[in-house]
Amino acid sequence: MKALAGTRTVLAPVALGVLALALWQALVVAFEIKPFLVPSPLGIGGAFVDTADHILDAAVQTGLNALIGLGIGAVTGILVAILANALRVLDRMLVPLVASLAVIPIVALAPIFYAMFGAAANTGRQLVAAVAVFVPMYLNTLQGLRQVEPVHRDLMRSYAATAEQVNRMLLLPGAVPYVLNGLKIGSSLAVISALIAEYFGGPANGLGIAITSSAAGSNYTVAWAYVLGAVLLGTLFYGVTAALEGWSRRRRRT
Amino acid sequence: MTDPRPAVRIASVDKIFRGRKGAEVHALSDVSLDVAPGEFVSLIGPSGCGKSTLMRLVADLDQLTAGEIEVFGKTPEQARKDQDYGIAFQQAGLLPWRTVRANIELPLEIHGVDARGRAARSDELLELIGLADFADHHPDQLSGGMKQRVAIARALAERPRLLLMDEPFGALDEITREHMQNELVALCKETGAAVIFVTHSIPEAVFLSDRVVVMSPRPGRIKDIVTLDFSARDEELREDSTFYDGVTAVRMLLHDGAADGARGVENR
Amino acid sequence: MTDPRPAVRIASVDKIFRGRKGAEVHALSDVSLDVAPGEFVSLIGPSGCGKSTLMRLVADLDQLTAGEIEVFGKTPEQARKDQDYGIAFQQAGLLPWRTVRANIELPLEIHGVDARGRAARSDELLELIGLADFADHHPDQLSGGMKQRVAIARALAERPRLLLMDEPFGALDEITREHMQNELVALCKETGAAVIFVTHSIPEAVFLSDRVVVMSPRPGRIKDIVTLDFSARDEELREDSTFYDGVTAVRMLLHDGAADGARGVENR
Amino acid sequence: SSGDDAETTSSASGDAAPAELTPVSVQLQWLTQAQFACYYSALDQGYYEDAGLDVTILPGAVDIVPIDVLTSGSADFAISWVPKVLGAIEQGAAVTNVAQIFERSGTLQVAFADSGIESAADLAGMKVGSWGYGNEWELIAGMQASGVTLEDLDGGSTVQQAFDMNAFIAGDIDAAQAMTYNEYAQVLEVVNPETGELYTEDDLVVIDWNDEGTAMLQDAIWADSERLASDEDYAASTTAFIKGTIEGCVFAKDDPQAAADIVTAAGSTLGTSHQLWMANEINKLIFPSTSGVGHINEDQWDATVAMALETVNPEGSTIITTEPPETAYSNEYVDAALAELEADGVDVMGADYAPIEVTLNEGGE
Amino acid sequence: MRRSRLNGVLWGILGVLAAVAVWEGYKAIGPAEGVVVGDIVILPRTTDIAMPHTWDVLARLFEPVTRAAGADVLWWAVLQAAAFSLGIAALGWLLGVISGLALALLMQRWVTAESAVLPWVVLSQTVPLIAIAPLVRRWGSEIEIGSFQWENWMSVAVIASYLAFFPVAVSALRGLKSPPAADIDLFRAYAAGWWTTLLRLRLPSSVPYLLPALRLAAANAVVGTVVAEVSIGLGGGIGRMIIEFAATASGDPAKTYAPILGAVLIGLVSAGLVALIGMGLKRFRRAEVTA
Ligand SMILES: Nc1ncnc2c1ncn2[C@@H]1O[C@H](COP(=O)(O)OP(=O)(O)OP(=O)(O)O)[C@@H](O)[C@H]1O
Ligand SMILES: Nc1ncnc2c1ncn2[C@@H]1O[C@H](COP(=O)(O)OP(=O)(O)OP(=O)(O)O)[C@@H](O)[C@H]1O
Ligand SMILES: [Mg+2]
Ligand SMILES: [Mg+2]
Repeated sequence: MKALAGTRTVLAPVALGVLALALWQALVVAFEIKPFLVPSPLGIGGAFVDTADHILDAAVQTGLNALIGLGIGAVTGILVAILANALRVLDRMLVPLVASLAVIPIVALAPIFYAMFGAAANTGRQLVAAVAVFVPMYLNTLQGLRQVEPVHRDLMRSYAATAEQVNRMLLLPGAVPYVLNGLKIGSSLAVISALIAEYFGGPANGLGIAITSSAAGSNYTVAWAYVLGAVLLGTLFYGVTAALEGWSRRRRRT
Repeated sequence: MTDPRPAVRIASVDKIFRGRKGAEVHALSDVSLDVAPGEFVSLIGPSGCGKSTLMRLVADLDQLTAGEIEVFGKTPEQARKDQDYGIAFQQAGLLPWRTVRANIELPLEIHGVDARGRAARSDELLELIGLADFADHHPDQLSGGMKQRVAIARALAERPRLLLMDEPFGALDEITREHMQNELVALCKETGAAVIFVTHSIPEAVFLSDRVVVMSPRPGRIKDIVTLDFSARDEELREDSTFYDGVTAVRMLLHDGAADGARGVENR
Repeated sequence: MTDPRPAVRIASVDKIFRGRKGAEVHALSDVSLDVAPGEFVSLIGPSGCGKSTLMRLVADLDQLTAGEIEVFGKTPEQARKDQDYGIAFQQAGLLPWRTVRANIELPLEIHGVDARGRAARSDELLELIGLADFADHHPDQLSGGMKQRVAIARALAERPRLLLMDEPFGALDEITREHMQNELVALCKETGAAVIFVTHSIPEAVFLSDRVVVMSPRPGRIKDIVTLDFSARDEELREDSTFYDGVTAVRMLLHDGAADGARGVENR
Repeated sequence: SSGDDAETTSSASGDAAPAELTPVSVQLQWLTQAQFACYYSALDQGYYEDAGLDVTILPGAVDIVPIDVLTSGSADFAISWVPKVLGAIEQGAAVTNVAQIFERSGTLQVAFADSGIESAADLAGMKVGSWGYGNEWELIAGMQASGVTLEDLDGGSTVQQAFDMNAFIAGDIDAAQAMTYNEYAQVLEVVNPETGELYTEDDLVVIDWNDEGTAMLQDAIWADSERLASDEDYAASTTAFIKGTIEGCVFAKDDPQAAADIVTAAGSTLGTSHQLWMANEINKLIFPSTSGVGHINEDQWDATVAMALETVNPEGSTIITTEPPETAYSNEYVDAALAELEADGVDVMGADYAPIEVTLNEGGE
Repeated sequence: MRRSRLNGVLWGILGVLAAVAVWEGYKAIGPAEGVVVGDIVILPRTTDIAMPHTWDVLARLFEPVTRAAGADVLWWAVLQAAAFSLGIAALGWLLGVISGLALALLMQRWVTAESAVLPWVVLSQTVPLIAIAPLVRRWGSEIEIGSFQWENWMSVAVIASYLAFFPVAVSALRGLKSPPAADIDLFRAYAAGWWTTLLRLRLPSSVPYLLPALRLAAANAVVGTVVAEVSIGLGGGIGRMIIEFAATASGDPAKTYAPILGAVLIGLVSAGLVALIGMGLKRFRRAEVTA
């Protein structure tokens, strides 16, 4: 039964993926669609192999910014959530601000950050990613901190535990699954955000720049090879954080 | 343990819960009760009569509406801060990410006992509750009864002078329950701790207590107090007729004085 | 209700749970038991001996590994589809977004009973469980005992010929529990329903049952069956010596033949 | 901004439109602005209608590649820069440059006067801005011609420029890409904190690729090669469209203020002085014309192709690797249009063209 | 109850005021070139271009968009653009919610479908929108059925739904799987079919999971709408306004904040609308009420 489930979790998505790609390839071939309209999967694969070096370079640039943004966003998200959990007033004051932050599109946010932090540096990209991560991080952590069972709260109160002790021994450990879920959601957002922020400033390197400059020359096969690079990078981020979540869940046996 | 003051002094306490839409629940009305040091007092009564509420007031987990409570001559708040009591709830309330040992050590850790001291104490307690082999297990690997025992050990960890226990044996099966009752008796004798004990089981209350406080609901008040004066609490007592007399006395009070058919619907 | 076939026929049933990493739990081993129409059978035994599992097999909520089960001469699956039984779990399992009344009416609604019919039936049942005043409350406004009563009413809603009840009275206090026991007795007499009843309480099993099935764990098997032949199940019976004899008989079986050291814990 | 359908401005001014007008659409490469004054003026002044066309102008956007819109059949004509299209042609797009509306390049590299930058050679060691999106080729070609590689730049690559000039003004970029008609003006619309007045042209130095010899052909009208060959009506419409457009250009030359107002009325929210500046600068890219507006000069075309074959992008590849096919440009249609216009007495050369003086206001207001 | 909601609004306003105070406070004391450590600016520059005064931004709203005769006052232009984008975002949200729910149902119904589809659902969100937007527009333009003609705004709505469906699909799946095993057993004991179980058990119990997802989907739909407007060039909305106004970012920095305020407004309005839905579904959230 376990083996069956195992094959299913691996085989089923792969089968679906292969099927979709085959269909795509068949359509491109059957209707003789030109690569500058819709590139074929095989063409993209070929271009991916040919430009692997450049894709890797670009992915490292974008990935680094995403990683730094993920770090900044995660840490601030958790810290602010702890504060907001402790101070109801702060929590309520932050409601409209966080809701706003969640809807400010990157096209608007990135230029502001570049103006604030310099357009030749990567800071703006990292901050755009950080903001994208902050929102799910903050909301998830806050929800996690609030999932305390009343009996645990009573218990800590009966021990006259300090606020710091309650946070360290009860609230934070309890919130770990929520924090990790937030991190998981934030991870692929960080990649996408860092990538899109590349259009509005910073050094002309990275996956986003490469995608547009290839697309602008109608070289869609190469553009999609970079898109594939972006997908793989996003999947890597997601996979690592999802594995982290799974590992912690197993460790906690919940 | 020859404190002249009562361990707990409850004087004319009222507790009213104010719910949404102005709905009020009069949970406790004019409740007065003194618990002497080393005394074992059980609270018994139908569901919703305010047993848990009373215990929570003593533990400073809720605020009273009127009246006064003193714990070792101090306010409940001061007593809580001074860690004068240990508490065990009906739900075990173990932290799932801590091992059995770490759960037992939690209060010691919070109050700054060093690692050596903690380990020594938790070894003792694990022995007491018969879970020495499970020290490194996590709560989810324990049965309901085992969890409950861990929670009891945790309540005892700091050798409190006052133990507050809210239906701690509810989840145990019969044999384990008897064992834990015997252990509790031994422990109280040894440490001289006063106990306030909430239970639904009449025989349990009678077996354990110096006094059984019978409560009635709506609003919660003390209906009567049955004083029991057993010379020893051991297995023989469970067969003794004085024990059965105590059980009958409490049961009659609970059933509204009528020993027969009046075991009516309880309209909580 | 003069069906010649047994209500439930359990023949040499085995149930093995295959866990992760190939670990196996032999939950039931060679269990055989017939329940006659209108008969009240209790299952009792230590935690983990397979009581719930056996009941779930009868209800077609799990698949047996070996052996055979028939419910009114049909397969459990057919019996489930024909709605031949009503079931109540230990956890009340009420839907939180439905009122008390709507929860009771749930099975009727699923089986297409019209609104008038549903209302009439739920009125009766609300009366029976003494919660008429709470018809429009939601589960979170009820105490644990009240929830359990609603779950029982729900199991009775369709007047099933077979009732499966898994520790339905666990969360009730003594008085309510006795009341519900009396009601259940009356109900079975009235409808002639067969009952399979899981409980941890020996007096409860003895008071209610025609036969008490004592089980032992690892693997779960039937250790022995105590047949009780009371003329009437009323308040007098609770004080009667034949009742205490029954209790003692079951207790001895449970405590592995040792009669001592196990009394006075629970006499409900 | 204007209503929902502002981007599809149609000349079919209600019931007056005669039934025989041929509907055609043209895909611009950016938002509605005076860069496209020729087309909007022609539409507004009824030149397209006179030529028998019902023209729909489709404004562009960030991720819209006009040539793709053309080849996918969603537009009949597209406006795009030659080097960008050369890449697409090599990828298989069958399109033809039928009229080279801009004879000159409008792309500058702008620096502050005190930066020490005077020519492309000085860009080495500097932070150099670029938009990408295929707009970077002249810059790269110019640097390459002066022996400056991308690695020589501060940071080892160009700096990505946004739609604004903040990065340049804040000093994050030493030399920023700017179109004469847009970004250059944006700088001149900002208050210089040192003087309290707007920046002046004296505060800036520009590298003009026309002067450096690496200018490439910019805004041209592109048509579908296969349809040109097979569809006579389409070929006729092409000539008609070019004709109307050139008339629009002439109108804008003669009355830049009116042209600017037409564009604003078509839904542009650029400031009024900025819009006028743009209209005026556009005229300078068209007039005076060497061989009639729209006519593709072979030397310019060849120069652009030559650079496209040589200019190496950051990924190490050139725009194109082989010469474009014959069909890549054709003067057939534009010459026909020019002939008709000259017959009508329209001055398609603008030999005596003189630009106007435009005063920019803060923020382009 | 009403009072506490009012309180919430007041505190929210206070929060915005506090943010404004922090902004202006830092602008007053922070160095113009920002706080620089090494090469990196770690605290922002305080020039008017980088951080315009909040009151300048507000005042700008009450001036005309341009000096052109008959130009609208800025706030009105922003409001119109916001309403336009909100309409598209709402459609995108609806499409996203429907497809997200449909996917969740599919995955709940067949375990194999879940293992096959879920990874791709996750993967779909790692594809940058700029890669998809032009494709959607191009493929959309191929669609022409009778008098129906694909319009650009439909492409924008589709792209918005691409971002919106994700949280719905994932959370709805979790919600549909959330009923305790005992409840599932109960319905099985009633011999209730898949539909009955879905309608009476799974859907009601997924409400607490669904509501935050709907809110997230709304935020995503707004972002998707604006980005798609920019990407494929739909006029009339906030997205177009953002790039149009970017031209004046240096000369008239306050003006560039106006469409951002517009986006925030849409976000808050859509969050409010979802909250209304939440109130309508209140009875399914009883279990959520915590002590
Ligand atoms: N937080 C609260 N808010 C409102 N009412 C409450 C609250 N806690 C308890 N009550 C009410 O106070 C009364 C007493 O409750 P309490 O929990 O003390 O009963 P109890 O005697 O412990 O019952 P049980 O045997 O079921 O545990 C009940 O009517 C209950 O509904
Ligand atoms: N789904 C399952 N998977 C694996 N093992 C199971 C499963 N359900 C029950 N078991 C095992 O089967 C045995 C019998 O369990 P069951 O729930 O029937 O016990 P029980 O007699 O009802 O106990 P209790 O009195 O605690 O309810 C136990 O050892 C249990 O661990
Ligand atoms: Mg209680
Ligand atoms: Mg069980």
